[in-house]
Amino acid sequence: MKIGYYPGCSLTGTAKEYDKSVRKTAEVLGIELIEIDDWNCCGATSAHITSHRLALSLSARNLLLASKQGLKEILAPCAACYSRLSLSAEELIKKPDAKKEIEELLGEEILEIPKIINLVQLYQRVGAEKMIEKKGTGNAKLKTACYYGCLLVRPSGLNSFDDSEEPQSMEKIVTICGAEPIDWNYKTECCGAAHSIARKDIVVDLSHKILTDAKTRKADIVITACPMCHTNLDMRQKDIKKKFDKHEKIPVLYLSEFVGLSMGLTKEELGIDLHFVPFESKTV
Amino acid sequence: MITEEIIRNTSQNPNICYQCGKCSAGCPIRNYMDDSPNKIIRYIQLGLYEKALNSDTIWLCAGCLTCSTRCPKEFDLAKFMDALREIALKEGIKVKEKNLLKFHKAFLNQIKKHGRAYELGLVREYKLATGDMMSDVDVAPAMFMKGKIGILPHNIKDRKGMKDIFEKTEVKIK
Amino acid sequence: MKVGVFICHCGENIGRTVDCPKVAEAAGKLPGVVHSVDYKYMCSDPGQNLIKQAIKEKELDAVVVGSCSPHMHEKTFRKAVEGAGINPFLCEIANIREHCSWVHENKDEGTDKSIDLIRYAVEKVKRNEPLTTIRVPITKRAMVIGGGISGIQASLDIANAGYEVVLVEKEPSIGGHMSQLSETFPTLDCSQCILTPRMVEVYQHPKIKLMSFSEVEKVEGFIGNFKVTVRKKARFVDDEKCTGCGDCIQNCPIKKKALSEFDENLTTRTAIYVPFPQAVPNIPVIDSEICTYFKNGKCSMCVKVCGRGAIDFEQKDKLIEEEVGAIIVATGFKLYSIEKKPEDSPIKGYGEYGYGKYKDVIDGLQFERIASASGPTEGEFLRPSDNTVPKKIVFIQCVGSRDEAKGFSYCSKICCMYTAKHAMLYKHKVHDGEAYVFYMDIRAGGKMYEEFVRRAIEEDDVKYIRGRVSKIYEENGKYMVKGEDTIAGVPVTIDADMVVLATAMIPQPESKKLAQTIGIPYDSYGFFNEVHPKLRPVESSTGGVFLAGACQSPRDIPESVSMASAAASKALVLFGSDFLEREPIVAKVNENICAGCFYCKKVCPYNAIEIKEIPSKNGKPVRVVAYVNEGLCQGCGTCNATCPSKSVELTGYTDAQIFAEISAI
Amino acid sequence: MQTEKKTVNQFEPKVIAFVCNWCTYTGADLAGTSRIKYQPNVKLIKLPCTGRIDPVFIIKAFEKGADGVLVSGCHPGDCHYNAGNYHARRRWIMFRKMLETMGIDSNRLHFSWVSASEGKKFTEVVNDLINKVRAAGPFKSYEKINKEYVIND
Ligand SMILES: Cc1cc2nc3c(=O)[nH]c(=O)nc-3n(C[C@H](O)[C@H](O)[C@H](O)COP(=O)(O)OP(=O)(O)OC[C@H]3O[C@@H](n4cnc5c(N)ncnc54)[C@H](O)[C@@H]3O)c2cc1C
Ligand SMILES: Cc1cc2nc3c(=O)[nH]c(=O)nc-3n(C[C@H](O)[C@H](O)[C@H](O)COP(=O)(O)OP(=O)(O)OC[C@H]3O[C@@H](n4cnc5c(N)ncnc54)[C@H](O)[C@@H]3O)c2cc1C
Ligand code: SF4
Ligand code: SF4
Ligand code: SF4
Ligand code: SF4
Ligand code: SF4
Ligand code: SF4
Ligand code: SF4
Ligand code: SF4
Repeated sequence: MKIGYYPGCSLTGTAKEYDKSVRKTAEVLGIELIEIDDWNCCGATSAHITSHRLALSLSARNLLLASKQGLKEILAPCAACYSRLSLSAEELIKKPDAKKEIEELLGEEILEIPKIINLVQLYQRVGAEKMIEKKGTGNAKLKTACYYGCLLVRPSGLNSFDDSEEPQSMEKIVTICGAEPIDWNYKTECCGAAHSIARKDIVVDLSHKILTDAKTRKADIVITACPMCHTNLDMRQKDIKKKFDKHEKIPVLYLSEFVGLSMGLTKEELGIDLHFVPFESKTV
Repeated sequence: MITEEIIRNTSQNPNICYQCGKCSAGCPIRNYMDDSPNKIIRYIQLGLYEKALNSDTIWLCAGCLTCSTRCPKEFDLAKFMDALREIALKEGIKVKEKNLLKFHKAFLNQIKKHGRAYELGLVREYKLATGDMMSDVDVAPAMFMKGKIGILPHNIKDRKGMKDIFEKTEVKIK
Repeated sequence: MKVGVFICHCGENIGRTVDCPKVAEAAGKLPGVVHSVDYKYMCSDPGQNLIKQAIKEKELDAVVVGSCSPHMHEKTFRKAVEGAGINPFLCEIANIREHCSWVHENKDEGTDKSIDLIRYAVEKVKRNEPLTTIRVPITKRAMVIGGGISGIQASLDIANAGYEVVLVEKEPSIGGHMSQLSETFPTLDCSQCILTPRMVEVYQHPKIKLMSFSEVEKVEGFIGNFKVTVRKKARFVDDEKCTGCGDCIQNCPIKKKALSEFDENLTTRTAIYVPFPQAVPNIPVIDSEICTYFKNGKCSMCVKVCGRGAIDFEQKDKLIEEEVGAIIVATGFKLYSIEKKPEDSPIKGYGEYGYGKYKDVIDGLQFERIASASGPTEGEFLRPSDNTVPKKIVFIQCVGSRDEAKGFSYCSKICCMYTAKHAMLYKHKVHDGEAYVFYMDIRAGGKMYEEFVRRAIEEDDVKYIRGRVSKIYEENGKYMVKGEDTIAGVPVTIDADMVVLATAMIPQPESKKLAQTIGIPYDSYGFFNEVHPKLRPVESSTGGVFLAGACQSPRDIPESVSMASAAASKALVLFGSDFLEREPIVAKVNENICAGCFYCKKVCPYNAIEIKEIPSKNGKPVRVVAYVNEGLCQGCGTCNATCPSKSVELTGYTDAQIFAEISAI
Repeated sequence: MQTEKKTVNQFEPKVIAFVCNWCTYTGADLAGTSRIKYQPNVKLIKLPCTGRIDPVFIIKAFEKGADGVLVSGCHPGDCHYNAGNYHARRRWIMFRKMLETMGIDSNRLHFSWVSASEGKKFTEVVNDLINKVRAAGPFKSYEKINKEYVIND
């Protein structure tokens, strides 16, 4: 199986390990990821909050490149990229006028707008059985808090792959990996992603609440599928500790790392050693 | 005038909002805002544009879509906030959350130059702009050591195309 | 055909701007007109006598009166000509007052136009056919569908007026939602106490035939003459033999396999059961899904203990036909269960409130059961999860109502009131308890309603917070209710012990199917539509079918009862005469040329067109043609305009008549 | 709005109005009881419902010398017969196109909703149509229609 790949900026920098583990697990699952040639940043939050047309054009350029490469489906592991690209794709499909305008700007027609999927959808697609089949050592009985963050399952109309209030798709995947998902309250609460640098105080507060709920419900680990969430929840734990004395560390893993571990890949192969809060797996 | 522009840009009619407050109730950033998000819509309904555009709320909104997902009237408040920010920039309104805007500008400048985010450039530019030299001094070296921040930017090939896009679409801040 | 024309001056009303003698003179020259006069007041007795006399003396076949609008005096003149021996439908009115003298100032113009109008009428009347008023006999017996308070009220009203009623209820007992309620606003009287006597009265009434556990399967016929097929579902208990002693229920070993529908899933019930102790009829039903006998032929405990030998595992559904003249539909409502989204609906579900996930997040009817003296907690406020007294309750209004994203756009109308009632009942019993209500608006428009809500706020200290709740989640054994006080402009989070959701009132799930069976229109939600919301609020557009209660839209008890009485009185009006008289303006099919395409059937708003088989000559297979049921046809003429071969015509407005009018230009 | 003063020999159009009994006919009655004046060039033909109005009637009216035709009934949703006017509407949409292909100026044919309480509106609709038709001049092409579309009486 071949599928287009849009790593996005984070996966080439702050979230290298995410990129590494996505590629590794895909390889084991027999999926060939074809990176979009010369892709550009989707503009993340900064573009759409200042200029709608800028945001739309940045995404559209990527969609154009992908369609020229003949890619019908694109994997965007970053939830923010996924959200931007799919919202833009939707707008281009629904508003022919906007599409025309953007095409004029880009100087080319987008012949076929590819479908954007996220990592959860990819793993769902490959199928549970296959995963178990490939499974090496499991993350047996690890109590896991699956964190979706805000953009993976919203808005509800667009990302119909899961319920936007009570999503369960990640839970299903980690269950197959042998872990025990917990029921908790903050799985779709926002961590403040975009404000990480300019309003660190907000991000620290929000991330603290999220991690505290996970801890109270006895989670051993938090799983996420978004590099921004990961940065806030992993790297910011130091700041959280500074502000909230009682905070206890909790490791935060990418979904791909977790799946990789249960396939028997090593921490190094998956880049887990790059995290700020170390993860000592009970079973690996 | 402004209402019309908003309606045009967002395909949304602010009059459908019946001020139930569900958006504000679920907003993760609510506690840091001067005005509740539903109040921003109310200002627009009443034609109090100044109040809406000058509020720090529109800048603090993190675009998390919680409000849009839960609104009983299917009002896409997140998108509405986008439109208000864009108008505020065009109108040259003084932004209360200066650092947030500076961050976004710095971020976009990297993309304009390189086509992709360039962390070191971003940090450098943001710090120069804000004068806030101390923030994140502790994590930056660690990031660097882990190889998460590169020294060199990731340049895309078609950098001219990128510049083009920005020139044609970027909102010029007054 | 000899036509007589009579021009009225209406005193000065017509005469001022129309030269009446001149019109009469001109009319006299029209082809077919043998007599033409003008007179000051045609509707007066001497005026009418003028017409009658002329008919006799000049042997007129048809009459045209040039006068006021037919809406004013058509009936008068038809009666007059009938008195003189002409068929009343051979009289036409030319409206030379409302449509001429009153609206045109120039006398010449008015006169000319009047002559034109007379000419049209003359041309039309020459093609009129004698018609006879349709008379349909009436079966003076009513069926009421649905045995909630609305159906009960309607049945009792009709039965007390001396007519027979068949009351069809799909559940094992009548009583509907009212039987589940604790106390009722705005007077706080006990629901069961006021309802039970009426249920018993229904049961004992000699004129009421109660068919519980039954459903309407088919409706044929028309106003005054319905034939209804009712499916009497198998109870597996012989209602003739059973005395309602309850021994079977006591001894049934299957106790926990089914949740009690009546207690809104808060308790369980046995396999053989009555929904609640005061059930009417007090005859149990066996739930064959969980009964051991139906599973493996074992048990039969109930058979052993029943002294009357009433248990009958072999019982089958029975189809029973009933002939009635009027039908009252009173099938009530359901509460929108926000737990899971209804399939085949665009509803998105309400995951953020945790209903179905958290045991102490309940809906209004569950709260009624908890508050009810005969409920699972005997009226003590205990929360379902651990049977402790909740010290802080949050009530949330408008859940699924006024919410087009996750529910319905309409307001459910009664939840503001029952929420105030709930908060009040709670505060009356749990004195140190706190009650919070999240609301958007308070809609309390009934008699003593606003006062009731104010009492909850002012005297019972119920805290009302204006704003919708965004999310409910559990933390440290509390339900955290996150809302916004939009008046103060501050966020509020309340750590509640229990949350009660005022969920929307929606139509019964099968309402659309029933509506199609009976032939009544319904709105996009599935509520039944009245003909006119203001002036004919309890009539459906199908003659003889009346509506009452919450099946039309969300309604409280006072409103349901008034409308039930109104519906009953409509049925009684019908029963007041032996025959139904109708203008004979109905469609007629020319079977010889009808091609059987049934375009007409598709467009008829009253389902008046049926398929008729006629044997064709020379033994070829039967032919199908359209057939108009005169009882149902209301004479709109849509079929006439639609029929490609002009095989169906509307009497009184045939193509020939209208073409004649047009040709008179 | 009242009749403009007419010059001698000015062309006076004939307008036929097909109206339903319950709404527009009664609306016209109300114009009468309210004494709202309008031009006399219109003649009403009463039908039970706009659903009864066959497009053939309209062609027939033009053929027989009408210069303009008004079709008017209850507002959608107010139809005395629930849905009769809904069917009428659907038919008219088709019919309008047909008329245009037959070369009838759409200014000569007007569809409108006039309820029983809209006496004033009735007069406005009528005056408006009469003025338009007067401006358009006499309708001459009926002979052509007569030849091309034979309609049986
Ligand atoms: C939580 C709550 C609290 C309330 N509190 C109050 C209050 O305090 N005061 C007040 O005035 N009102 C109150 N109400 C409103 C009240 O319940 C309704 O007004 C009333 O029940 C309506 O009566 P009904 O007979 O029209 O419908 P229902 O009570 O719903 O009865 C309909 C009956 O028809 C039967 N049925 C349905 N479909 C069929 C079918 N196809 N064939 C045969 N039978 C059928 C049903 O089984 C049922 O028995 C409350 C409602 C709720 C939800
Ligand atoms: C401003 C306004 C706008 C409204 N708009 C709407 C609307 O849009 N839709 C709607 O549904 N409702 C509307 N209503 C309400 C509507 O007017 C009433 O519901 C309706 O008129 C009530 O009818 P009734 O016959 O009960 O009372 P009334 O209309 O008051 O009639 C009572 C009659 O009894 C006569 N009468 C009084 N005392 C005696 C006596 N002692 N002996 C003999 N005769 C007596 C009076 O002269 C009168 O003719 C409106 C009301 C108002 C004030
Ligand atoms: S949730 Fe929607 S309707 Fe309610 S206040 Fe917010 S935007 Fe308005
Ligand atoms: S999108 Fe903005 S306003 Fe809406 S909930 Fe998120 S942060 Fe609040
Ligand atoms: S018949 Fe009509 S027009 Fe003649 S007098 Fe009577 S009310 Fe007047
Ligand atoms: S034991 Fe027999 S008589 Fe008694 S309630 Fe049961 S079925 Fe009826
Ligand atoms: S046979 Fe069925 S209903 Fe009767 S006692 Fe046994 S389980 Fe209960
Ligand atoms: S009655 Fe009150 S609670 Fe119920 S939907 Fe209407 S406003 Fe909301
Ligand atoms: S539309 Fe005419 S031809 Fe067709 S079935 Fe009806 S009456 Fe017969
Ligand atoms: S006249 Fe109207 S109601 Fe009667 S059969 Fe024809 S379409 Fe139906």
